Amino acid sequence: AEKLTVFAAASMKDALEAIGSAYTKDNGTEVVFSFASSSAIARQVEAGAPADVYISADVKWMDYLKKADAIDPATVRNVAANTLVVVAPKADAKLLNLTKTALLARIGEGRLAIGTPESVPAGRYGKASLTSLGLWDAVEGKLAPMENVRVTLAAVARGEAPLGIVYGSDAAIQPDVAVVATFPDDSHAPIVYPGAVTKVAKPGAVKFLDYLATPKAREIFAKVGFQPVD
Amino acid sequence: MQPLSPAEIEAVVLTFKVGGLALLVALPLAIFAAYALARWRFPGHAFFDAMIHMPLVLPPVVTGYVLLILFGRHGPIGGFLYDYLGITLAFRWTGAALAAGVMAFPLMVRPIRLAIEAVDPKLEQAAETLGAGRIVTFFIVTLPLALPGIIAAALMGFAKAMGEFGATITFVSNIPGETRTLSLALYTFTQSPDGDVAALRLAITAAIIAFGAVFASEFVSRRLARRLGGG
Amino acid sequence: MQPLSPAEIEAVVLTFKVGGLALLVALPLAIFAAYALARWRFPGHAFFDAMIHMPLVLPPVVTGYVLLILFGRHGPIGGFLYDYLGITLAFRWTGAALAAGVMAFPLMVRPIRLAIEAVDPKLEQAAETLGAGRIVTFFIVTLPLALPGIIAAALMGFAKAMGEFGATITFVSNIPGETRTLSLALYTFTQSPDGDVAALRLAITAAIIAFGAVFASEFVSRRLARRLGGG
Amino acid sequence: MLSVDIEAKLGTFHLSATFESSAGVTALFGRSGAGKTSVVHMIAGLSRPMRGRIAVDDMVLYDSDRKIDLSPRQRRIGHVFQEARLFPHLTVRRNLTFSHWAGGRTASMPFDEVVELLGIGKLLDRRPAKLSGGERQRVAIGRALLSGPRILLMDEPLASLDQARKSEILPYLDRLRREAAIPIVYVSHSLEEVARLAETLVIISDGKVEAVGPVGEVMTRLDLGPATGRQQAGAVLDGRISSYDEEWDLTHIDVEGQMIEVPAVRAEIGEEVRLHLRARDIALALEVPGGLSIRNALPVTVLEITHERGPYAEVVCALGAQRLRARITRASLVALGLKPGQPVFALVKSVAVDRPLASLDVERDNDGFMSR
Amino acid sequence: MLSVDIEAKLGTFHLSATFESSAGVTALFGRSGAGKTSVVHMIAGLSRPMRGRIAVDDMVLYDSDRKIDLSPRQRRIGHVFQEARLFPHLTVRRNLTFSHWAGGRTASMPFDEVVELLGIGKLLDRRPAKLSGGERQRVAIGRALLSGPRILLMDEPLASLDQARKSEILPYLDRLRREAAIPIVYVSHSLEEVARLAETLVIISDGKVEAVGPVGEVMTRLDLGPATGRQQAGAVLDGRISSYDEEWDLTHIDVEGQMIEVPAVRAEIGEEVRLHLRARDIALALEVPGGLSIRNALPVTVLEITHERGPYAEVVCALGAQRLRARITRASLVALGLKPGQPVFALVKSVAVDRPLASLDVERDNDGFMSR
Ligand SMILES: Nc1ncnc2c1ncn2[C@@H]1O[C@H](COP(=O)(O)OP(=O)(O)OP(=O)(O)O)[C@@H](O)[C@H]1O
Ligand SMILES: Nc1ncnc2c1ncn2[C@@H]1O[C@H](COP(=O)(O)OP(=O)(O)OP(=O)(O)O)[C@@H](O)[C@H]1O
Ligand code: MOO
Ligand SMILES: [Mg+2]
Ligand SMILES: [Mg+2]
Repeated sequence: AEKLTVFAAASMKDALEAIGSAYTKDNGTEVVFSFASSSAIARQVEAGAPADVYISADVKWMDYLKKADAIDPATVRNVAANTLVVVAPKADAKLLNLTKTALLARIGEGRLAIGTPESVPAGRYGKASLTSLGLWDAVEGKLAPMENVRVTLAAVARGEAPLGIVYGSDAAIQPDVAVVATFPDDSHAPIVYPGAVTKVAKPGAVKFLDYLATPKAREIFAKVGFQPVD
Repeated sequence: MQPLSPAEIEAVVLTFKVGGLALLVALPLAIFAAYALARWRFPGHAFFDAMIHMPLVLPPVVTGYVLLILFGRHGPIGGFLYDYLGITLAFRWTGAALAAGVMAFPLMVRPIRLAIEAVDPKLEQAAETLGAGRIVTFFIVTLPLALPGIIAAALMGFAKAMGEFGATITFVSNIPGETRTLSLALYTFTQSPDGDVAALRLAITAAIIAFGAVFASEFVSRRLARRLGGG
Repeated sequence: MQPLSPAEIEAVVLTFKVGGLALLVALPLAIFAAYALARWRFPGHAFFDAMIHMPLVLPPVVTGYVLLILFGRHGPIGGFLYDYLGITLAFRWTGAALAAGVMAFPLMVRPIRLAIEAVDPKLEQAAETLGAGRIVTFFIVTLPLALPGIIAAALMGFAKAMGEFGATITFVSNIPGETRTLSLALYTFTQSPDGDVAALRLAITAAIIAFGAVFASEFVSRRLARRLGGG
Repeated sequence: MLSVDIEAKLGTFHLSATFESSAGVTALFGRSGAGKTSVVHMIAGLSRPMRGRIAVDDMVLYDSDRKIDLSPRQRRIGHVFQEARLFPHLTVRRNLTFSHWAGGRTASMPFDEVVELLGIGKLLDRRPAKLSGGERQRVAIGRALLSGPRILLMDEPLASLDQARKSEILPYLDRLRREAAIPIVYVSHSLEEVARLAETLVIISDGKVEAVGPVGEVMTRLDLGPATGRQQAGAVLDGRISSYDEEWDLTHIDVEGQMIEVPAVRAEIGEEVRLHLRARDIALALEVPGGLSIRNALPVTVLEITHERGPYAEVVCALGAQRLRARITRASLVALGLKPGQPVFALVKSVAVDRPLASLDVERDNDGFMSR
Repeated sequence: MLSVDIEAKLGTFHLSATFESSAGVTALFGRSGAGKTSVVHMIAGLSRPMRGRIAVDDMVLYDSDRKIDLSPRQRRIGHVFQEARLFPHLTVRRNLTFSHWAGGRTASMPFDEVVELLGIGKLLDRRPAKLSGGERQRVAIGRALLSGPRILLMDEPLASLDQARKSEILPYLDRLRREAAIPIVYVSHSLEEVARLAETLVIISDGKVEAVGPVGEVMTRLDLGPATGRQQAGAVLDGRISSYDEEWDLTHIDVEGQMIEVPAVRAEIGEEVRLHLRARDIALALEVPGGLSIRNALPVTVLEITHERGPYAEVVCALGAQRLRARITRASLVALGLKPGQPVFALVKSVAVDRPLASLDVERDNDGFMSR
């Protein structure tokens, strides 16, 4: 039967692959995924990649593609949401108060692992939250900006960084870390994952996008730590 | 540890296809470029040399973007290839080969150039005196004597093609069965916290292939060396 | 186009520091490894050779992970270095140099090895006959004659150190002023939709530096060649 | 006819060589570092003079005025390099036949004959690396011979060969010159080789041509002592085969009406031949002595006597229109009371006469490369 | 004393050489590809025999039984390679002094003297690449001489040098041997060089030692024709300086009570010297002839006559206990009616006597390297 190609942010790999197999089982349509950074897949879609669906980890890149007229704006919707949390190595799971002294004490000689604020969405949200909580100036010099959330997570899991800022979904599936604090929802812009059907999409693409909102899909999203969207 | 899954086997096969095509196209070009740099003096010599090093100097992702801009279906070269020859490189395994070839190119030119520079021009002179033209001399004197360098270059090129990731994922994305090489599959696994075992399995697979390649190249090199050493 | 911002200038300076340190440490080791591979036969020869190629074969991010695991403060080597020598590499520019050095290593070993293999062992024999010991012979006969390969290796190593990104960002993060080299800064710009102009500016900066390096190495190589060609 | 008129500057070394040689073998003779190899390279087109002209008969190889500069390939020169330059990756056989399979040329000599001559049959399937010095040189000679050359340049080709091998190769080269009419430029340190082979002798000294002319003439010139080497100086006599004595395996050669007896020569009666007599091999006697194993006693007239420093004197004698050179002690000179104009007998041990090789009747070679 | 007893297999080439030479210069003589360089390399430690033993006096360089195998460095050998092997990246000066600055050795000869001898003063600041063939070889000789060697191995060192240069270097090597008491192993194709220099002659043929012994003895052996080369065969006579004739610049040498007149020799009266006489330079006469420029007529007795194929006969004659070899035509042989036992006169042109060089009184060299 027909085959759908989904270009998605690498951080959604586990959830989307699970949903993809469920979709295939239900509809008989095969779904293949190409995971890379949101920026890479965005530029690829712009360049005419054979993608039917684009799912970004960052609203900015969705806007970019809207402007580039590479997606169908009518189909844009948020497929999932996320929370932003602070994690520490499992061995050091004591909860953390999000105050300057507590944070600095916990970081100590180490560094606060975070996605690179200039380029990685998780980093950008993290910077926003820290700023709105008045913590940014204190920790700016103690950051370890990482290439992506998974590396951030790994650095914390291995104890290289005493603390890290990651999504709740990441924390949920890495057993070697513990969530020690959660940033309030209003400290950062909503963390949402917008999806859309591309301009070159096959007819069945919207159906998959719709499928992401079904209870079955929501269940899978929730299992790996994503928040539902309305 | 589990055996490789069908998807992983597919990635391995694809890696050989991509690496093989990349070598097939890039090696002759690298030999030509190396010869030009080694034996000719022309204006823009150093510029040409520096250009060849660019994929080494720039982050691979940037090279990937440049490829995407040039060879995408709307890009100047990609558009031409598609419109006139019906060839699409972007998002195809052939594009992955292009990315691998471009990234491997600077690694291949140098060893070959060194090997060509080490060929005594007096032997080329002797060949000419004996009636061999420039091109014939190149093929029967220079090239065979530079063979150790060419083998080294092929090995490095193939290794780089196997490991190439940044430019590939940026240029041709990470499509299973089409552009997801071993290296990209490995990267993809590292993106999920529970992918470590699978990542390790693929890393070992990659290492085994690399070992095979090194052994093969050493074997050929030694046979060559024995010949040149007499016997 | 704007001039470079202070942060960008910082990245350029850092790139030279990182590249310089990487070369300083890796080049001698590469020479040693190349000599061992070229002139010695020992058990595990091919294994050693294949191991050297690993950073080329694996995706850079994987190499970065491995470095993080080995050289992190809790890693077997990193822990030792910290506990006994007080040296921290993770998240430091020295760690960036380590990543660059490791990634550049396979690129440097090959040209040097080829150059050493091209040195006529008969000259080494002659040196020995004239009373020079193995080590002295290496330094005054083998090494000077292999210099073109060493220069080529240094150039490739420096270029790779400049361009290295995946292993660096994974191992030592992307800390402005500490580990954010030109390559990482450039990558960072490419990750946001409005960073293109800045990325282009940095790419041009990188290209200019690379040109300078190529010119310098060509200059030295030619002087050497003229010497060897007589005169 | 080879005509060379070149000027060049190699580092601090100035080379300025002008000579013509009418046909056959031209020997370049001179001390180490004199510039012989440089001249040969310029004839071969492997390095370029600053200015000048090089031509073989009508074919101009190089002319700075007319901007002619044929490529080495176009010159079709068989070049035996001073340093062999064998292709290390090819077997000896592939090296020998290189000009055929790589250069598309046809050898004018049979492969087997050349291999046999050079004694390299056992080496054919080996590669050059482990050949002995002399073996390498022989293969290099073979490669040049088998390249179907229009001219043969040989840069000290026999330097590392043993006497026996030399005596086999020299006659072959001579035959080559005669039968295939290939002009040969022959660089050598050995006057003996030169005398046996060459028509024209070019003495090069310090980048300049010190003397040029027919071998016989140049070799008897007394002023060239240092360049030609005292020990080897001599003279060359041209003669004609007169008869062959089968019983003793001797050939009688008529030189200016006098008979010289030499070991049997493979040459036809009536053919012109060349004899080389080293000054040190000639004794002078006031009368024909008897009961002596030296059987060649030529009536000559003393022409010129040089008193050198040291124990020697050089005596140039006329044998008809030709010249002989004898080197005797000053003591003998005085004891015999020799003076210019005096008739004496030149004693030449028949066995001391070099086997004559070079036929002089070049006119029968009429394919355009010789003009004498 | 050098003692070599080795067996080796190089590809399909079998080498099995056993010889001892008592002191001074040992010449290795043989055709191209005979195995000379292979032997030299094994003495130098650059290749390893399958089995055997190599020793210089008490110092064992190699012994397969006792598992001794000194490194080339430990052997302290000055090696002039057949192919120069200069360091291309170093100037001629740095090449020459290499063993000093790189090997920590002290040259036993003054730098300037060696440079002067070899005529390489002008080349000192150049690099080897563009040197002429002979220049390269001279630098290689210089480098070996200046390496303070305990033994000198010279593999065809003079092959591409001109006669004049050869005549300068040969006496120097001889002086070296005598004054510095350095044993020399000398590979050469030229019997002339060998005769002038060597004490012991080792003839190698096809990987085997065909003859070994004092030069004089080996050279007069009639059975060695092909290996030594017909043209060059001869004999060596040992004599003693008897007097010096200042007027004619001649030296008289007493050989077995007979006087031989040779050009002046720089040697003290009473000193033992060596004369080399090539068979082809000796004539035989039934009585002493008069009015002849040949002044050396030695009363000898015919010992042995070989009728060869072709025009020649070889006659070995006894001069006291020593032997002379004359090569005359069969025609002369019969004309003179020579028979074994017959007394005749051997005529030797004084100028045809090689200048004697090698002093035989090695006993005065008493530093442990010679034992005769
Ligand atoms: N490119 C160069 N630069 C400087 N000097 C040079 C160059 N080429 C040759 N010479 C010098 O020119 C001289 C002549 O060299 P050439 O090789 O012609 O000598 P040759 O007569 O062949 O000597 P040989 O008999 O030793 O081979 C030598 O002194 C050599 O060092
Ligand atoms: N490793 C090897 N494999 C095969 N054959 C070899 C090897 N080394 C030497 N030979 C052969 O052994 C023979 C002796 O070589 P060697 O170099 O000792 O000769 P040589 O007497 O020095 O000759 P020349 O006078 O030509 O230099 C040659 O025929 C050579 O080809
Ligand atoms: O350095 Mo890369 O972008 O991980 O191939
Ligand atoms: Mg020369
Ligand atoms: Mg030899």
